[in-house]
Amino acid sequence: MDFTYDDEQQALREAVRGLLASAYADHDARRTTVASDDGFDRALWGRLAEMGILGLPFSEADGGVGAGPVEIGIVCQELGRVLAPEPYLACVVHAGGLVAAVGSPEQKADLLGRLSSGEVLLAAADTSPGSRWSSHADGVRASVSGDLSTGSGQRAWTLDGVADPVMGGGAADILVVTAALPDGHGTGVFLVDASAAGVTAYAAADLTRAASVRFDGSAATPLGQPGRDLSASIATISDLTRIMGANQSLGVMQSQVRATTDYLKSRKQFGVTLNTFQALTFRAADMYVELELAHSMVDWATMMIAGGDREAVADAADRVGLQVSRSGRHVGQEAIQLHGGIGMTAEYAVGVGTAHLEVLDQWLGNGPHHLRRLSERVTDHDLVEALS
Amino acid sequence: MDFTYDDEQQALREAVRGLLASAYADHDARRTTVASDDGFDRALWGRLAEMGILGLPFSEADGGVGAGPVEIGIVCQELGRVLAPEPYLACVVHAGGLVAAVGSPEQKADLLGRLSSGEVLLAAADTSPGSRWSSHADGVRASVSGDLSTGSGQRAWTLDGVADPVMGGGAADILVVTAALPDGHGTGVFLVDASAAGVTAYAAADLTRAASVRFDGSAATPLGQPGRDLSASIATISDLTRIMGANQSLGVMQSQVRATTDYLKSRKQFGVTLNTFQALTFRAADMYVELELAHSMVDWATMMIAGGDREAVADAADRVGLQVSRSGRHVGQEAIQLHGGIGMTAEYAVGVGTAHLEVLDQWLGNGPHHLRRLSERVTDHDLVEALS
Amino acid sequence: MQLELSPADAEFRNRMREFFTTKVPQEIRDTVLEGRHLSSDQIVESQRVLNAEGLAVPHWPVEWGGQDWTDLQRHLWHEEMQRAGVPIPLAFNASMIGPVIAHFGTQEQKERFLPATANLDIWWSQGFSEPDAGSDLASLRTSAVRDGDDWVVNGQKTWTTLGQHGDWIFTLVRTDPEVKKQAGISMLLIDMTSPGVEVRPIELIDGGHEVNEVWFSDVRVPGDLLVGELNGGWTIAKFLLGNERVGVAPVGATKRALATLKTNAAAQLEDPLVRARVAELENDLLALELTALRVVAHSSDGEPHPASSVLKLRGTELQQSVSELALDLAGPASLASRAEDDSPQEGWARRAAPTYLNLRKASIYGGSNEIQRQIISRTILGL
Amino acid sequence: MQLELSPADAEFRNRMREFFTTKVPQEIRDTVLEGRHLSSDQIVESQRVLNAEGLAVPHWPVEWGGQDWTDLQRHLWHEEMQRAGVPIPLAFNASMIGPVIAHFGTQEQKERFLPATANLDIWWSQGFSEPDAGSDLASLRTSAVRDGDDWVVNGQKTWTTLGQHGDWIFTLVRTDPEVKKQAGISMLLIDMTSPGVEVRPIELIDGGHEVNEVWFSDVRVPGDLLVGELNGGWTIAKFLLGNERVGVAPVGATKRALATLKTNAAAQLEDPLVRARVAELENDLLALELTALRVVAHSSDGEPHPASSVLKLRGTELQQSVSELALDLAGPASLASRAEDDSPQEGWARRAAPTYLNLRKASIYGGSNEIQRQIISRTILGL
Repeated sequence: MDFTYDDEQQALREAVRGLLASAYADHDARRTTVASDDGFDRALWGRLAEMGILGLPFSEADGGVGAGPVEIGIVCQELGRVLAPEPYLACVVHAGGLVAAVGSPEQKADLLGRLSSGEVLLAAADTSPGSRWSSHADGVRASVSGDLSTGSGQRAWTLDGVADPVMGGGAADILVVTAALPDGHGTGVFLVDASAAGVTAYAAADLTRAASVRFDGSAATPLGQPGRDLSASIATISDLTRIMGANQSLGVMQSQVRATTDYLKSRKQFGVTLNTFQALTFRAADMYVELELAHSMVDWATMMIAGGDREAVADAADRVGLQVSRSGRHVGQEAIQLHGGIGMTAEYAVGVGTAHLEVLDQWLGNGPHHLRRLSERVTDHDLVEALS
Repeated sequence: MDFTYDDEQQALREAVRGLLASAYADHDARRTTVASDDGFDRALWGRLAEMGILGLPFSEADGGVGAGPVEIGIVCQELGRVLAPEPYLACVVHAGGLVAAVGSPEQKADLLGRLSSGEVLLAAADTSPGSRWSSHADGVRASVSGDLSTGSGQRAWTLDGVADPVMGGGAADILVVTAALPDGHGTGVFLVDASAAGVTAYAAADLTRAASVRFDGSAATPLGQPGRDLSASIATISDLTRIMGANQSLGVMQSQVRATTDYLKSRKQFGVTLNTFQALTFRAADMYVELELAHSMVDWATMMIAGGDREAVADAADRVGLQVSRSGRHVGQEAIQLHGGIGMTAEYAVGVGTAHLEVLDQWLGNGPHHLRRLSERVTDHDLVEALS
Repeated sequence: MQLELSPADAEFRNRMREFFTTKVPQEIRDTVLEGRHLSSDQIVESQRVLNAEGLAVPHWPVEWGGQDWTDLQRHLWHEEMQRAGVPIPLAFNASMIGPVIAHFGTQEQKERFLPATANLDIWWSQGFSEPDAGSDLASLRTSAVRDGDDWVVNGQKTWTTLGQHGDWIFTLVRTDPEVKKQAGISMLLIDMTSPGVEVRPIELIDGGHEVNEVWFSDVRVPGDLLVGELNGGWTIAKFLLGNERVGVAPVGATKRALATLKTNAAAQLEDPLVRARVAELENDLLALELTALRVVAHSSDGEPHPASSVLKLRGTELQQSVSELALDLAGPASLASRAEDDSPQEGWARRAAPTYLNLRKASIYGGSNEIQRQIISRTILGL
Repeated sequence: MQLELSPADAEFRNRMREFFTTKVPQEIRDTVLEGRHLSSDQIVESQRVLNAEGLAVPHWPVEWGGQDWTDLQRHLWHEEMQRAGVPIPLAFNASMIGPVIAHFGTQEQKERFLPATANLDIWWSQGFSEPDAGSDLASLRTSAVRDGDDWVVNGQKTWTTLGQHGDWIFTLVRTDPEVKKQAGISMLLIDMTSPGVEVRPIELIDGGHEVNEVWFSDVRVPGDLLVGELNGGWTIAKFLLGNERVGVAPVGATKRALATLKTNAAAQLEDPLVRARVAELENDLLALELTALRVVAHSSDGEPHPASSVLKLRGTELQQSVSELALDLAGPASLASRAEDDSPQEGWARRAAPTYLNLRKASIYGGSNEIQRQIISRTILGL
């Protein structure tokens, strides 16, 4: 058992941190970037590709680097620390993860290689208005010319319906769409060229970008074997994305605790610095406690991925999701409150971080959602075991 | 609309406070009393009878004073302030309330007069091991010689089963027992002479007294018309008792906030009084906020009784029950914490008050219980109206 | 003790309810009830409707449009407005500078400003806080120096809410830098069209523009725009902050928001955990409302009552909690917060995140919750 | 990073689990697991079983019975004990005075006391707190004055846990009243059978007798019972308080208590609100346990890690929360807390209220949670 990074992981963290520090030296740089059309920095994206960061999760055979979850988690934490708006989670972890999980060897080699090199951007369209973190598509329906039960022949697939929110959907070249298969055969995953769908981009509260995507007989290519129910794989990739999102939230919280501590030390009121006021320093202590608890759970859930058991990963996703949701809300709210008015402003990172935490949370599964799932399982075990 | 006491109510409060101040001048006096066999002060009980306090809830025709809920609430608050162990809630409000609600005119005149004069003590036996605040008896069963459906003739009733906890049961002369009627006819209420049952007295965590009562073919007299389902009345009297218990809890909390404030002003650590530490004074402020919110809800629920509508009273009981449960736990816990070690000791009132708050809560309906009932009703209304 | 309103008060409440729900334009009320953004024109229009009926500034002296109501009547007026979705009369006018001018102003100032203030012909802004003087207001540095009959003002104010619409601004300025800091402050009224006044927007984390910085560079202010005593500004500030007992906590609006949320929650209300959160909040709001009623009902009583700090502290916490519940109910739909109006996501869900973020201010502005706790522990508990 | 235990550590854990569940008497373990009261004889018996196997004081120096384990092994040892319901070796002996004597004591003191301390042949009590020196320990007033080779001790200690069973007491006493308060303190070991030592029980709100006042009236203490330097007691106190990194938070015992509670809850577990409280607590406990593991896993790393204050603060909060849940599940049955054993109410339900009340101490004794927050904000955050 070991909760420390090895030398290579340390080096990765330093490298990513260095790159991001040059791109987002301060919050103004982030403000400039999110005000741009794309909402993220394509040059930085290119440098991430060059460093191999975009290919981290994918096998070398598919043009990736073949790194493990700990490495991906490190990247997400660093992105969170500077509130980087790059669609790493959406494009690489989530959409790329779907391709890697269910794509045919040819599809994987084609798409993941181009994704890793920064040549194409993907986005996962798995949520429709009114749906809530479900691996069963209901807002987008797939249709096929010809009979699904006859195995042979070239069949043409089309999609109809609306996916929204599609994180990173505005910039995506190819959409990875979950859709209900005909005749109740479950949920399939399809590739749709962005030009074949009606994409309307918008910004979320943290100014990262999402999109509303309308499919209207849009031509689609099944990912993997056509017509199979892929909801189990869809759920697992959502769980992995949840865990990586928790890594990103951890990075945000680390920055918020540091910024708040620094502020209390430097800001003067009534002729003294704020750290003179015990009611405030005690609250900073409680923020730190939440941060450390979240940190422990994030490390644990990230390591649980390596075990590879789907149920265990789902459990880990719920547990870290609940923890990060609770801790994130606590830390995010207190960070603003302890900063006072300045924490409310868009020019200050701390309040925007609070927005970012909520966007990650509501996108990937919020506290009540995870609590509900965990509640259903409390009678399945005697104790929750930290170590197997 | 008026939240103030009139002159008579003020006078009542002063009189009760004065009497209790002489009986329980300090916490040592309470300790001595609860260490006695009865666990309460029979002399004080006699003086309460003389002042008309025991007869407050009952009509003059029945030998009582015919006062309203506000007056009874005042008495309960004052009892709470000094943690008085006298079984006023159990004997007068609850057991007496049952007699007043369902007894025949003759039974009422007989029992309530003697109760008001302090001549007999009653106790309500409405809870069995495993039951939770239900007006439907399940642990005690009533049997009758002869057929229940034939209306005429003298029939002999007996009870079997266990009631526990029976608050004030050890000292009671007559037990007012809820029992399941034969053949699923609902729940009736019976009078049982304490000598006809197996009564084992014990102390609760706050050292007030309860009992376990075993009925083994015990002779019983139906209260009111024999064989009728009285569960609606039983529920209403429980609701009234809940509201009066909330008054008593309010008194406890008032004392705890005052004691804590005084302690922070006088106790020195690190060469200064504790009120120098902002983290502590802010927590005292939060205790005060809880106290005032509870106060408002207690006054409101007490006034709601006068309206007389059963459903409205049940709703008020749940609302004040939830509030007092939450506030009581907060105030009780913080009172100990802000006192430090001394708050843990039996010789200090503040920790015993915390025990008393929990006993009242678990006896009369705890927070989760009331929350569950309120949750079931959230879709029954648009807004909760404070004023009708 | 009794719960029923007197027949007169019940009749009063009905009259308010009737007026608010029939005479204030439906579109304005819907905007409020649905949590959408009010335009400044809507705020002005609504206040003028109220003022025409004598309902904009009932707590002012009668000769300046006040109504000599009891505190309970003011409370009912205030609650019914919120319940009906009527915008509360602009606080800077109705609750702040109006009462100050009525109390401290010269007869000339009263005649010049009060009618226009009540009718929102003048939109007032507040110039109190500065970058280094927030909770510690007395450290303010904006200076006013005598030059003949005029004052020359230099400095910077911040957190000026809705200052972009402001015609005039009431400011606290330092008129004597030599004395103890509270003793050298005065109140000046400044025409915001004066040369040297500049208003710069501050963007907030919800993307909205509701606060501003206001810069003063050699702004000349005629001497007759000093309110009250020279160097008596601190007294006015305390009067102003202690003035409010009614309407401190946004009870009615929060109740309304929670009721709306229940409707929006739809099938999610079948979840026992959601129901429990709603039930808990409804109870908390009831306790808060009753506490507000106790405050107004007690006001003739000599006994100390839970002061406005309790209402402010708890009221903002609950307002924030309702917004958290809304956000959790909105879920993924809340991500579409800056989507256009043709978004397929429901409006309430799209507004959930910005509202949640915006309401973080509730426990900061206008006396942070830390300040409220300090008032409670010092003033009420004597700690 | 990896989650699996190394084969050696996994084997170690199995060995501990095997020993604890087979060699420590079942009745003692059941008493712990069911939350009943342990007798002093049971505490002694259990520790002797452990000591015979070398498992009572593994963190002591090897020559005095220690095991030279890694922090992780100590953690596993500690968790497995709690999980199996094995009483943790008496803290006053194993964690407090033992390490102090091993570190600061003379060879003579070591030989005289350490074996008997490990085997609980001597039951140690702690004499630190005084009525006016709790969190502010340095203000202690109990005095020791030289008289020939002896010290004469006068004063009062309080909150002496289990002092009624004590054979010896280790005390902090003032040996120089003239200097800065921390500088005049020494540690003395005192035989509690000495003339002039009086132990008086303090009754707690749960009705139990677990703490005491200890009075010293002209108690003569031989000079060779001074530990460490004269006036060096504060150094020892800091050593003692900073000594513990493992086992600060009662994770294993709280997890076990929650698991037992699920069994006791029976049909109440069908209530979604109960399930949610359990799920929330299980998650909180997992996060705490993982944090404890991070602390032990990090100890070879130079990086600052969340110190024991986080574990203590959160651990006691969770311990208290579990007891609140137990009380709410017990409901009316909890009223029978002082009923005799033939009560028809279930044992766990009868113990719920006393346990809830007793555990209020967890956030007070041994460095209150306020002290822990202060350590975090000062030491870790630099505030």
